[in-house]
Amino acid sequence: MDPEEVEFLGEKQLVTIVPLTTDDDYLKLISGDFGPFRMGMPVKVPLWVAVQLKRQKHCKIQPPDWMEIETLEAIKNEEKLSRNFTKMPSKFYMVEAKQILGCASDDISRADEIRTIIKDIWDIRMSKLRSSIDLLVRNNGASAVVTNLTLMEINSIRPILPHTLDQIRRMKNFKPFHGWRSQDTSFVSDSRSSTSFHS
Amino acid sequence: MFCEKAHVLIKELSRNRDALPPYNTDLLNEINTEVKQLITQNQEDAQISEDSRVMNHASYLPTVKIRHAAIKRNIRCILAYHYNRLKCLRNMRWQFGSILPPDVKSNLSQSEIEWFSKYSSNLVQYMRSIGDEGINLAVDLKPPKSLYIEVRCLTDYGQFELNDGSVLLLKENSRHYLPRSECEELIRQGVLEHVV
Amino acid sequence: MDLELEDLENTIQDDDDDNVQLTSAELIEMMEEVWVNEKFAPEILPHKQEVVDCVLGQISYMEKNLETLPSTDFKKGIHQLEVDRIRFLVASYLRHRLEKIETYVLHILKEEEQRGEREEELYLTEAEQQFAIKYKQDLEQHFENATNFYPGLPFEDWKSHIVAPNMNSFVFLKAKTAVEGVVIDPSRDDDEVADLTVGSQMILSYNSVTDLVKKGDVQLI
Amino acid sequence: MPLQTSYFPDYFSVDDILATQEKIPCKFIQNVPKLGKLNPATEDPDLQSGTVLEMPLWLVLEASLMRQPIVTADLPKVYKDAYLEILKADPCAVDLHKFGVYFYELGSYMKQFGQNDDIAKTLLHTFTLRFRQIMDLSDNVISDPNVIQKLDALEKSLYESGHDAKMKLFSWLKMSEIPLEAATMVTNHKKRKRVDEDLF
Repeated sequence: MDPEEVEFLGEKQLVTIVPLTTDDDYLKLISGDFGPFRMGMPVKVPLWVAVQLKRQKHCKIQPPDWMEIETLEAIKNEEKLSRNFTKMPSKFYMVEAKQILGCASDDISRADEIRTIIKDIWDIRMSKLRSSIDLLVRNNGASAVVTNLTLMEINSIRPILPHTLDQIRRMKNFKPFHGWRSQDTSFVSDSRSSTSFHS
Repeated sequence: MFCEKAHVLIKELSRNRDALPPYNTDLLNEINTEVKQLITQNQEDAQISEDSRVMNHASYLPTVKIRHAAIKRNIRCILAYHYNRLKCLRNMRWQFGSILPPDVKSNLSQSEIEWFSKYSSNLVQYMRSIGDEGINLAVDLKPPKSLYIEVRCLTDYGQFELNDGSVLLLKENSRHYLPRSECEELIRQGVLEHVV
Repeated sequence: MDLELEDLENTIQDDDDDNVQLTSAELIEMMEEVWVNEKFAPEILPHKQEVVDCVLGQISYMEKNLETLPSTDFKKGIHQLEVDRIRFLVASYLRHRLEKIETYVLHILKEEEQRGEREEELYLTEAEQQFAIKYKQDLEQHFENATNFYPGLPFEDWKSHIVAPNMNSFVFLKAKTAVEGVVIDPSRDDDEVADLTVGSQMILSYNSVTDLVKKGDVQLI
Repeated sequence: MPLQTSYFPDYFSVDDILATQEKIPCKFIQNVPKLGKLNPATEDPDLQSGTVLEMPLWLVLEASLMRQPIVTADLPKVYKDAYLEILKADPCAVDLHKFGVYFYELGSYMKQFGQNDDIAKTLLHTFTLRFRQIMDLSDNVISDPNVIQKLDALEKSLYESGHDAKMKLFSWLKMSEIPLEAATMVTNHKKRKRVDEDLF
C-alpha cells in the first residue's frame, strides 16, 4: 500500500474547524452531513474537507487535543520507557500531523516544536519496531500481535515483514513447485509417450 | 548441453523485466529446431527401445527420458518467454492506452499485436459494463488530493480542450492550472509534468 | 444554492442481509473495507457488486445535483472532490480484482466452476466472468501460436501447474468481533491457536483467517 | 498497482527457471546411448555408466527422482559441511552472492536428494540471522551497492521491495503532495529512445 493510500483512509478522521464565514446550510456529503458553518463556532468535519476549506481560507483548523507540547512530551517519555508499544492518541497520528501542520501551522502555536516531537515519537517507535521484527524473524515466528501499531507504521514494514515470514515458511516446508516424483511414474509406464506427439 | 538457447532466451527476459526488446524470432527458431530434432530422435529410439525389450538389447529408454525432459524444459522456456512478455504488454495497455507507440509496436510479434488488440477490447467491454454508464479504470490511479493542480508542459502538444469548452494551447514549458481529472492522462503519457 | 439532497434516499437497501438499512456514510465505509480486503487478500474474494453498484449510484446522483449548483458555491468543489475520492476507491478495487483474475485466470475459473457445481455463491460478477473466459482464450491462442511449429506438441504442462495464489501469505488484520481459537498455521499439526479480541491486530497467515475475512469477522489492514 | 506477492515460483517464473539452470554434480548409474555429447571430455557417442558430470538442476531432478534413476545427484560444494560450517559460524559476514546467486532456492531443492536436514536448518538459520542486515539496508535512503552485491537473489528481492516502500514513505514524509507521475514505462521508453538517437 502506498503511504498516500494510508493517508486517504486517515483523511476521513474528524477534526474541528472554526469557520471564518457563515453558511447555515449543511454540507451534505455522501459520506455524511456536516455543519452548519457559523463564523467562530467550532464544527467537526473530515480531515480532507478541513484541508480544502483551510486552503480556501474559509476556516481555521483546531488542532486535536493531543497535538500539544505537554501531551506529546508525556507520550514520548512513556514510549521511551515502555518495552511495548503504547497506544497512540490517534490511529492516524502521522497523517493528521502531516496534514494539519502542513496547511495550518499558522493556527497552531509552537508548530515546529510539535513537529519535532511527533517525529521523535515516530522514530522511537520505528526503532522499537525493527528490533521486535528482528526478534520475531529469529524465532521463526508464525504470528504476532500488533494491536497498538498504527496503520502507517504497519505499512512501513510492509512488504518486508510479511514477505520474510512467507519465505521462512517456504523454507520450513519446502515443496518445489514441480511435482517431480509423480511425473516420473506416468512416463515410465508409457515409454511411448514421446512417440505419441502426433495428434 | 540441451536447452542452452532456451536459457539465453530466459536470461534476456531476466535482463529486461520492465521492457520489451524486439521479439527474438531467430533464437526461437533455433529452439524450435532443437525441439523438433529431439522429438524425431526420440521417435526413432523409442521404437528401437520397444523392439529391444523383446530382443534383450541395450535400452534406449534412459536416452529417450533425458531427451523428453529436454523437450519439456524447452517448452517451459518458450511459454515463459511469451507469458512474461504478455504481462509486460498488458502493463503497457494500462500505461500507454490502447494505441502503442510505433517503436514499441515494431518490437512485437504478429501474435502479440493480435493479443494486444484483443486484450484491449476485452478490457473496454468490461469497463463499459460497470455500473450504469461504465467507468474508465485507467484513470484515478492515486487518491485525489485536490481538484486543480499545477502542470508544466514538456512538449509542444498543441490545442487542448477542457470539459467546460475552453481551449488552451499547450506549449513546451508553459505552465497551467488545470482540473486534475482532465490532465491525469496527459501526465501519465509524459506530455505534462505535475509541479508540486 | 440548495443541493436538494433531501430528496436523496439516504438509506440504501441491502437485500443480502434481510433488508439491512444502510446510510450512505455506512455504504462508503463498507466500500473502504471491501477495497482494503481485496488489496491484501492473496486470493480473489467474493464479489461485492451490490456495494459497487450502490456507490456508483450515489456518485451519479451527486454529479447530477452538482450540475445545478453554481460554481461560486464553496461546497461545489468539496462535493466534486468527494466524488473523485469515491471514484478512486471503486476503480482501485476493480483494478485489483482484474489483476488477480488475469494472474490466476485458470485457477479462478476452475474454482468458480466448482462453486457452480456445488451451487455455492459465485466469486466473480458476470462481467468479470466474461472477461476471465475471454482472457483465458486469448492466452491459450497466443500459446498455441507460439508452439504450432510442431503439430501435436505436448505443451499443456502449464495447465497441470496452474498459477495459483499463495494462500499462506502473511497478512495484517484487525478483529471486528471476538474470535476464539484461530489456528495459527492450519497446514501444520501443532495446534497453536490465538484468541482475537475486538479491535486487536495481528499478523498471521491468510490461511488461518480466510473464512473470517469472508464472513466479515476480521478486516485485513 | 502491481500485485505485491513475495517470491512464490510458478511454471512461468523466470527466477525458478534460472535457479533450476544452476549446475550440480551427478553420476550416471545407467548407460545412456547416443548422449555422449553431454560429456565434453569424451568423443564416445554413448554416455557410460559411472561418468561424473555437472548438469543443470532441472535435468538432474528429472533423471534422478524416478523409479530407475539414471543419475545420482551430489551436492555442490557450497552445501557441503565445510561451507555450512562457515555459515553457521557467522552468516552475516558471508558474501552469499559468491555462494550462489540462487543460494536459498537451489539449497531448498537439495532437500530432494535425501540428505539429512542439516542443509535446511542452516539455510533457515542463515536467512533469519541475515534478515536484520537486509532490513537495515532497505531502510537506508542511499544504500551501499557493495553490500547489496553480497546478497543472494531472494535477499535482494526482499531488499528491493523493502527499499521501495521506504522510498515511498520517505517522499510522503517530505512532500506536501505526491506528484502525479508519468508511467514508468513511458519514462523508460523516452530514455531508451534518447540512447538510440545518440548512436547516430
